[in-house]
Amino acid sequence: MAEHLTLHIPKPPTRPGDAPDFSHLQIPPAGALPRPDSATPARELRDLSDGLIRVLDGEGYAVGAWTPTIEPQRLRDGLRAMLLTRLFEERMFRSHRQGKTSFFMKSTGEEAIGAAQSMVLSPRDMCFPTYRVLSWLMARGYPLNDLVNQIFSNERDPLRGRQLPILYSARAYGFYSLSGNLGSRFGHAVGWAMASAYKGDDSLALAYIGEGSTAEGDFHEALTFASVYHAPVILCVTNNQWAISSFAGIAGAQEATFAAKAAGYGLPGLRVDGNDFLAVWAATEWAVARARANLGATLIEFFTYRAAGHSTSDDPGRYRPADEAAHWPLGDPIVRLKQHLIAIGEWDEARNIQFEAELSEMVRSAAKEGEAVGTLGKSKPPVSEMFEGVFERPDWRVIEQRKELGV
Amino acid sequence: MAEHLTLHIPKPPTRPGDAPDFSHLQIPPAGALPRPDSATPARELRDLSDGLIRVLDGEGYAVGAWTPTIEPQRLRDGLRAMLLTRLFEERMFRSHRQGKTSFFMKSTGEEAIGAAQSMVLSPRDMCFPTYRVLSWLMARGYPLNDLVNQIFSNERDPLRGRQLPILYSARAYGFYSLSGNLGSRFGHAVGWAMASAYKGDDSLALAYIGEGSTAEGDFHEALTFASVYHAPVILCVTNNQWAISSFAGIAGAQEATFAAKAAGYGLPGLRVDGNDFLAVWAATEWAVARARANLGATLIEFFTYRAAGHSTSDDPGRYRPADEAAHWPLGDPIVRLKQHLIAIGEWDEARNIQFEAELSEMVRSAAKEGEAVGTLGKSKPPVSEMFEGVFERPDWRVIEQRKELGV
Amino acid sequence: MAAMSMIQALNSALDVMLERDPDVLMFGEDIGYFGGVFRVTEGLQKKYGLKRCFDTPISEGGIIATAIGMGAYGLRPVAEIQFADYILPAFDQLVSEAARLRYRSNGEFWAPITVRAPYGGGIFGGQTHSQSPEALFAHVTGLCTVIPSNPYDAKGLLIAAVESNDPVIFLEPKRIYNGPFDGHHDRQVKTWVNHPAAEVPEGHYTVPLGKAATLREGREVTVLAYGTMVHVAEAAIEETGIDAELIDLRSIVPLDIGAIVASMKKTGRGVILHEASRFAGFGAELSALIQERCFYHLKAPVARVAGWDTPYPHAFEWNYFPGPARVAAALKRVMEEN
Amino acid sequence: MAAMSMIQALNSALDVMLERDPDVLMFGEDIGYFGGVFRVTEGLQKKYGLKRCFDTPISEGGIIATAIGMGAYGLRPVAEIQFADYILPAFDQLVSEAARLRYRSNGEFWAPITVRAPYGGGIFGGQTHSQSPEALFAHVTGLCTVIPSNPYDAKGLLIAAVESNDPVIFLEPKRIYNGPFDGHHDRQVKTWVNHPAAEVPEGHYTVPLGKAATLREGREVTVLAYGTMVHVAEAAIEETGIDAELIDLRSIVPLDIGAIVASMKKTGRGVILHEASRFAGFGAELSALIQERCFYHLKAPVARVAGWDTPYPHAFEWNYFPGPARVAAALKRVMEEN
Ligand SMILES: Cc1ncc(C[n+]2csc(CCOP(=O)(O)OP(=O)(O)O)c2C)c(N)n1
Ligand SMILES: Cc1ncc(C[n+]2csc(CCOP(=O)(O)OP(=O)(O)O)c2C)c(N)n1
Ligand SMILES: [Mg+2]
Ligand SMILES: [Mg+2]
Repeated sequence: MAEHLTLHIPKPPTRPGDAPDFSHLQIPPAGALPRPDSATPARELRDLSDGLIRVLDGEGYAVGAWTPTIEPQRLRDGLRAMLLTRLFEERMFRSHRQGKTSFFMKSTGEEAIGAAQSMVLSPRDMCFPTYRVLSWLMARGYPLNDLVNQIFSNERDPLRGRQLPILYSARAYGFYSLSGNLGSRFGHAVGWAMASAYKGDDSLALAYIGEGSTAEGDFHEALTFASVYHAPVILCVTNNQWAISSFAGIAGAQEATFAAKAAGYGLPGLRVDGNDFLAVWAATEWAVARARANLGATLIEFFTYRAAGHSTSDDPGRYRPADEAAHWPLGDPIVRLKQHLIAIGEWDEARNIQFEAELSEMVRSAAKEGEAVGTLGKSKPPVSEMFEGVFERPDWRVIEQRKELGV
Repeated sequence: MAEHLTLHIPKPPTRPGDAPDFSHLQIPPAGALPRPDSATPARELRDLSDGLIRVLDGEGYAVGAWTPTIEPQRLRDGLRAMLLTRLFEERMFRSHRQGKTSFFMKSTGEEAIGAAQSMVLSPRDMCFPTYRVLSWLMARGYPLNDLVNQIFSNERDPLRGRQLPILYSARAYGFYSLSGNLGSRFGHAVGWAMASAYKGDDSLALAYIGEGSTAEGDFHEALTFASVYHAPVILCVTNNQWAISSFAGIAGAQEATFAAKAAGYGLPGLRVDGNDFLAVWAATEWAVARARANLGATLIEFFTYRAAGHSTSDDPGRYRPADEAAHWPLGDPIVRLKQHLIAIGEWDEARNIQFEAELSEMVRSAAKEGEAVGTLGKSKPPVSEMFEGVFERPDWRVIEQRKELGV
Repeated sequence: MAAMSMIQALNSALDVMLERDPDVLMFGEDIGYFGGVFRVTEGLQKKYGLKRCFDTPISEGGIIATAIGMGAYGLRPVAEIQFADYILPAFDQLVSEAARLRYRSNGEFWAPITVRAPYGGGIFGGQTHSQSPEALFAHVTGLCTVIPSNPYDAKGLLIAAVESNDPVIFLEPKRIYNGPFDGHHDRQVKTWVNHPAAEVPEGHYTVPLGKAATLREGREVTVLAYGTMVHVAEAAIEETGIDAELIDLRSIVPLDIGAIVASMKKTGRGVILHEASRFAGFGAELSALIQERCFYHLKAPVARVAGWDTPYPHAFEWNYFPGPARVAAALKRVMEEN
Repeated sequence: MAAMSMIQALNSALDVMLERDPDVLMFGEDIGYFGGVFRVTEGLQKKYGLKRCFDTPISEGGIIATAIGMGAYGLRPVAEIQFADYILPAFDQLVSEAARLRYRSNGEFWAPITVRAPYGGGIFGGQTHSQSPEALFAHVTGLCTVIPSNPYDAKGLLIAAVESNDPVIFLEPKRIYNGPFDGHHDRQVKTWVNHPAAEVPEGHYTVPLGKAATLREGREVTVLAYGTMVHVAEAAIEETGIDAELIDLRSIVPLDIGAIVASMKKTGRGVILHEASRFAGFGAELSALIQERCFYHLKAPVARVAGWDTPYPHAFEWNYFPGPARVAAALKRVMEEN
């Protein structure tokens, strides 16, 4: 028995001024974990929650039981989606610095997740995104112009100026309406999946939540409903180590993995190298097969790293070593997929350079086009849009107020 | 892959008209589980979440590693608290039928939990109860009169008529204020425990939640905070198989045990025969030792059965076999402790009969005294009490309104 | 046409909608096999099968989140919250999600959900089984809030709510589930039998959201009420003999502003009633609207009769509840002024 | 005495309380090492140690539940919610627990907690970083709600809130964190430097909860405002040249009814301002109270100027925000009537 009680407050291993240190992480080699059949009962799968599903080894070769079968062209499409995401975000981040938009967020280092999952899921499935899965849309060819116009809140903004930049909605691309509040759409995915099962449909749902946001009650409620009704949903935690300035330990990462939370609901919990396009792909395929076989939900933790700041309002150098990102042991997902394509003889540096140039040009021209329409404050949808869509049909209050404002 | 998706809705094995059937339960024999040291890391304890800690065997003997050391007099005190609870509740339930109170709830079959834990915990610890742990108060000698007066909402009601019957508050007895809303005080226990640790105090907190209520977001939030800050708190799920008319499967019991939820937070999860006074005692001692050693929280699932209806408003015969309670395989906690005391030669039927008579008389006289003060509507605290305690000092609104009502 | 209690009328509305529309389904705590603690869904699981009417975990936030997801998919879920007091764990889902989904997605997604909850006091339910939280919802742009006062309206409004493409909070005054209640708690309990509004058609019909009902025409004073307070108002009007116009708002969002203004302009005096505590309650909005729109017609200050600004107190239910004596006193006071 | 911004003043209040009272501690998302996304707690963890000012999981319900438990134990926790928009997941904790604990336990337990949250619009934060939910709290019996408009008040009110034995919702208008803002968004941004209310004592002092401040005496019309709208009111009054009395309510619960009534009886005209959407907003209660208590003194209908009844729209912030033009128009309208 201790002398007296003490309060434990978790602390990250390093802070600004310290040398980056990831030695506390246990990173098993690629290919180490077995791949049980996707119909295996959850209680026999607990080891997958503590390990790490990895496919790509240090040389870019795919190894082990989780190696998926993917056409080389699909791999190149994945690389394209990731690269396009990276380039687009860099451009828009600069646009923010230039006052062209009010806000922006990057997903640097996490592009493999949305890209691979978007490709594995079918067009009829619905993704319930966070603000850090732009690569989902990129993989499905969402028009760059629409993104830019939304980000600039200009006259052509598909969300008519009503929503903060990057809080997209794109139903036709299987991308549910985003919002600023964290966690509260995780359960919508479960409801969607239950609706699909109710109708005897074949549409699955897939939802994302940040590791920080798993602390919200919504997370537990969604898992509970998913578990009780065997909802055909894939529930993904993107553990990028940080929640603004709070390290993952503040969300409980020093006590258990996020994948380990699945066991309490009788669900499989996969822990996956989120910077490994092939591992993301393979784990997603596994969960899709399980869901389509009416075996219910899977929780997947993607172990990754938020390489950039939280948002345009953030300077990560204030709370973590300045060069921490460069030391992340799981590397850059784009570099790793490219290396794999080269290793299997389906890509080379020259093609990559050309590729990058093409994509950069696409981004540049979309940005230019958006700028021509107008940037923040220079152009916006008609003010009357403010009063639309509160209800299906406007009630007297918005009608009167619209009149009062003269729009 | 299935033809098409289907929605799974859990169903209990039996309904009214069926023969009771508990054959799906796996009840291991008493004494089967090892008792790891209370300082064991949580990840080595996962087996305890799927097993069942049981001490009393079918003959009333204490067996196995979890056998606690308890003075016979303490055992008799425990028996007394449980029996007093049973008798008191039966009396008050009848009082409700007679219109003497607006509402009542019984804890029949679950008396061992509150009684044993109340005795193991120290007077400086704080319990955050549900409405089904009256035995906690009984074990600590809370005056029966105060209970009766609260239940009758009469002039001497310690809560001054402000609260529904049985939603007691008894700070001096380590019993936090109850309320009708489920789950929302689970996190208060964590806050209390953190405060104690913050102050270097030695007061622990213990909280209860019904298995049905574990589905609330509050449950997850409390576990998260308890895990992250190593709060010295004992978090107890009383799994009595029912939540009003909903069987435990609606809360996820067909997918995992409630104790198994602990692993996702890196906490030990003990699963305990809640009808076994000695097992409850032993598990609680274990968790207390762990908390006092600054090793943080423990989740305990008490596996028990709600033998009576949910409340005076409920008729369980409408949704479960009428005689299901009689078939509960873990027996009656009072009978089992009595059998144990007799088995170890510390009790006999004759003393038990006298004991019961004494306690019945205590209950009868407390009820009579309360009736003399007044039953529901026949007597109540001054109406001015309605306006007291909204804030520390009344503001103009309640002052004016009190005047308007003329009280 | 059959005489139905409010419970039967609500059950009938759900029955009609389950029958008509395969996309309608319902869920909530204890509403499946058991039929709900107030028995509003009795028999529906048996009739339509497990997946059309089922039990949920005790998780109001989860219930509403699930409903929103289903609604976005294209179903018309009807969620029951066992008591309106327990809707608060789902408050964020209702406000930040259900109410905002259509607007923020520019109409790509919306939440055609109906959230039913027994509501209000008068049943000795104490603090957490008696509250009236309508004002909290009224302030939230994007939510409709409906409160019926009789079986006919209950059925018609509930069908309209289920058919609405906007999220509707449907509050069912539990004290009048089985009979009208005028606040005379010491008199014999009434049933709906023989009440004109208990004549309820078996089939489909709607009472539109946003249309108030003038239950009694009058020239001297306008009384605005909803839910149980409609019956209290009737009693108080009768007892005072004042020639009052009684308007049952039926839904507070959308609000029938036209009916309110027309009546107030006619009478020049107003009394607003609700069970919820007074401060920042929905009566404040009604009072403000009247004052803004009928100022030059007002002969006396518009009065509010409401619950006191305290939590709902178990033993003092009848001191707290704004019964006919308090309403009558307000009516007289308003008539005496000027 | 030093010139402080609102952020510095709030930081100073917390510093003073951490220094004076070992039972004061604070926690919230990103408030520890980082000092909060608005930097209100900057330096406090370093100065007082990890356990006095620390980060929490992203779980507003958990934060408030933890605070209540600590408060019941005997501490005085100060919880930060990162944006007032995100207080809703904790709404049940605030309403069903914090607000009711003292009452229901007959004073055995209470929740002396302070819940700070940056609040309101004007920073292009879009729908979920701009809302003003004060009306939702005002309706809840048992909660105090405070909204400062300047650094001096912010510090004094925050200390009073922390010292209060009742739960206090402390809403910090984020648009005026770094300087007063009168709604002229197209003019140069001001800082607090040289503003008289930025003269803030270093040490301990309180501004009592429930006491309004008359910022400008006037005879023609009373303007009631709080938070950012106080500055908008000042601009509009100056621009119209109307001899208005400007009252900064500072806390809406407790409400300084005396100051409101006295002023309204003097001027007979009133304009009520808030950023929150109008319908069932707190302005409704103010309007109703005035009408009830000053009816015979009123020369014109009391006007409300508020956010429109829509969600907060990102691109239309300046069309939505009730800026000086709309306030001036209301002032003129109210002056013209009768
Ligand atoms: C309900 C809610 N609480 C707080 C916030 C403020 N906030 C925005 S992002 C963020 C951190 C989220 O971290 P995480 O979930 O790990 O996602 P990540 O940003 O790392 O992708 C916080 C606290 C919010 N948006 N919503
Ligand atoms: C927040 C909330 N939701 C719903 C209810 C209604 N309700 C009261 S008791 C109960 C069942 C609780 O079941 P469980 O948690 O298993 O506890 P038990 O009654 O079995 O002890 C329900 C749904 C409530 N009181 N509070
Ligand atoms: Mg993160
Ligand atoms: Mg139970």
